[in-house]
Amino acid sequence: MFLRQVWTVCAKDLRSELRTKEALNSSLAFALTILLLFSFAFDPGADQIQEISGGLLWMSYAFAGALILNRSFARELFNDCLDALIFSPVPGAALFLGKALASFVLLLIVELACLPVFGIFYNVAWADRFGWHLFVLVLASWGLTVVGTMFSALTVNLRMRELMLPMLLYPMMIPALMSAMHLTTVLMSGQAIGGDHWIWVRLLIGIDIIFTALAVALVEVVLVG
Amino acid sequence: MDARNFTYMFYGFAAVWVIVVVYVISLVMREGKLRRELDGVRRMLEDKEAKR
Amino acid sequence: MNAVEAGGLWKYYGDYPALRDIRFGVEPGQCLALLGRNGAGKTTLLRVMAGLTAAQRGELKVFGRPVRDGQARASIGVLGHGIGVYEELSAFENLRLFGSLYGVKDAAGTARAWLDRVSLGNVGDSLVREFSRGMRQRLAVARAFLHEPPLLLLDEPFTSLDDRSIALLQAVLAESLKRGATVILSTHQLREAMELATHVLLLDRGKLTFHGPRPAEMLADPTWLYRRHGEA
Amino acid sequence: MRTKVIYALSIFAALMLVRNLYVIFLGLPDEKDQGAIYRIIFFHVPSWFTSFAMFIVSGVASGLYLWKGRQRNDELAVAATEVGTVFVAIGLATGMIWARIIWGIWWTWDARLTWALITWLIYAGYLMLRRGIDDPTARARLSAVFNMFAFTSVMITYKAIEWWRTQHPAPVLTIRGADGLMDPLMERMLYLNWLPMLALAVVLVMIRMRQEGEQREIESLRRMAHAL
Repeated sequence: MFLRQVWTVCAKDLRSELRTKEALNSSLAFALTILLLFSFAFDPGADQIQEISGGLLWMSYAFAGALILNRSFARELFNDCLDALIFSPVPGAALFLGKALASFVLLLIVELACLPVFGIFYNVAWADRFGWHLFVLVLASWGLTVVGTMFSALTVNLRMRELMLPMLLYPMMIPALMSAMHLTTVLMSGQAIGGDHWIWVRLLIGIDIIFTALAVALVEVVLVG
Repeated sequence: MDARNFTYMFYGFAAVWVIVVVYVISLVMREGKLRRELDGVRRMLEDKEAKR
Repeated sequence: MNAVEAGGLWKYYGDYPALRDIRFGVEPGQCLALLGRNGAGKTTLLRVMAGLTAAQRGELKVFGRPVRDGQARASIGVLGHGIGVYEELSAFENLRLFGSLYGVKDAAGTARAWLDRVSLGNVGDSLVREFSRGMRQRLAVARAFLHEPPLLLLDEPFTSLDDRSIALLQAVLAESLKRGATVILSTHQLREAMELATHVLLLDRGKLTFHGPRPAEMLADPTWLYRRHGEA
Repeated sequence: MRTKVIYALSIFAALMLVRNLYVIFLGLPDEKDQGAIYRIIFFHVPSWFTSFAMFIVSGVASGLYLWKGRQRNDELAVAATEVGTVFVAIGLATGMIWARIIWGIWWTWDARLTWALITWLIYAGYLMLRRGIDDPTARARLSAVFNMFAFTSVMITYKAIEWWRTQHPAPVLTIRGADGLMDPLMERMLYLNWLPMLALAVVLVMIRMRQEGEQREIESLRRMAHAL
């Protein structure tokens, strides 16, 4: 029952997003623009590119993510749809997880579209160990979405919500972004994840679990005044 | 060591007090603003009550 | 068991009490009109009853359950200021979505039936974005009523509706009352409300000043209660 | 009552600070490697202790607010956070001035410094979030939720940065070396100077709490005026 409600909310969000493609298009375009701008910030042909590739990729993902996450609750404002969802029998946790899942899928789409583009532009090996790449993407993006969706709900009625969300989100996501950058850099330079690197995987998993639990526990307080 | 060492020590101590004083000033200014607002709202309330 | 039982509700905005010690009970089948001036707390009270916001003190039971209980909310239908339907979804998708959120058994079938009921059957697959105002309002009525809720909460339902939507709303309301549903509505349109209301509740600056069966005098003179309880 | 406590604590803090300054400048000798500048440590370290204390108080107060819903806890949370950020600013400023002499640079991406900067940004976000919300009850509720996330994140970041820096050797220099740099006399002075700084912080928190109460009163009176 709970899972079906989660799925209903998620499917609703995905359907309306795929129909307008507002968040998807803008965040994809934004991410690609940032990747392009990076080529002017340093020599794109240099060998050190692999050493900073993780950082570059995750910075553009983080910027793109803020655009998607902003829309998550903002899209409910028109016609007071958020109220309609809150007074429906769906528990706050199901509503939250459904919306988080939808944003997560959208963010993954953007990330997976950027990865090959980055690989081509900057001549790095992204296709080897693709499974590992996906693993890191999923873990870090979930952390980013779960906190981002929560803050999207927190800031939805604020005046400067578009500005507010990134300012609240980024400092808090530094541990997750740090791990993701490190692991992606390792993968991009052709190494395997093992030994010392596991600590970062464990950190990502820990962050995901802790923040998901915190968000699910507190979302009802946020939604119901 | 040298004189620079000594000067920077005083910079350090000065920094502590400058930050504290700036914060205290901001508190005092906020206090004043709040008092003014409180007076304004009280007066507005009395006006409205008198009109009823 | 009462449909709604409010036991000493207090709702604060900061230090300001928007609701002060509200106690009342609504028996099933009653139609209660919430009256009071702007800012008296009608909308706040309705929002508390709908589970949109929580009172800081006192408890509110809907059919014997706390309002944030899923089953309690499944038995409430709400029609508020906003229409609560999605622009990027079709009328059918909207109704099916809310049908399944409310646990209606055959959500798709119910959605189709209600589309016909509110005469949107032929445009059911168009996006709400393309709808006129009146069509949206009729869709909102369908959204609020499609799970046949035993308790209906309506906030200013007749304000800004066109004639056709008013007629539709009155028809489905009458039908709901006939099958034994409880209706609570806040309104400025006293005349329309008085024809439906069996009971009235008057709020003044967050305090409950009158609750009881609708006085007979109000049919002829809807403002009778206001004058009687010392309000201009 | 509250005013008396504020005065008493301020006087205590002032006397203690004067006494400490006298001892710091005239009682204690220069440190053998660092010279005179090491004296900054007597303000630097206690200001960190103070800000940690403030953030812990703020986290606990926000948790209590979510649990019990008392306005006092919200007042305490915002006051403690704001004073905490002031002391982080002191810690950062003094640390940077010290580093300029000892390390020759203003800033280094050392674990503690990085962590302090992130913490400061997170709590600045908390204060900004509050400014954006008009309804006092919603403000208290939403910022308490944010504070729960902030507190958790600050803890995680602390651990994560440590791992990051041990993996990427950077100028990891701690203020207290393992070679027993710290004279017991000096260590005692550190704690002795923490006392008045903590007293100062408590005074500031109390004043800020009172202002938050006034702010709430204004907002409720304004609503009352609208309702009339």
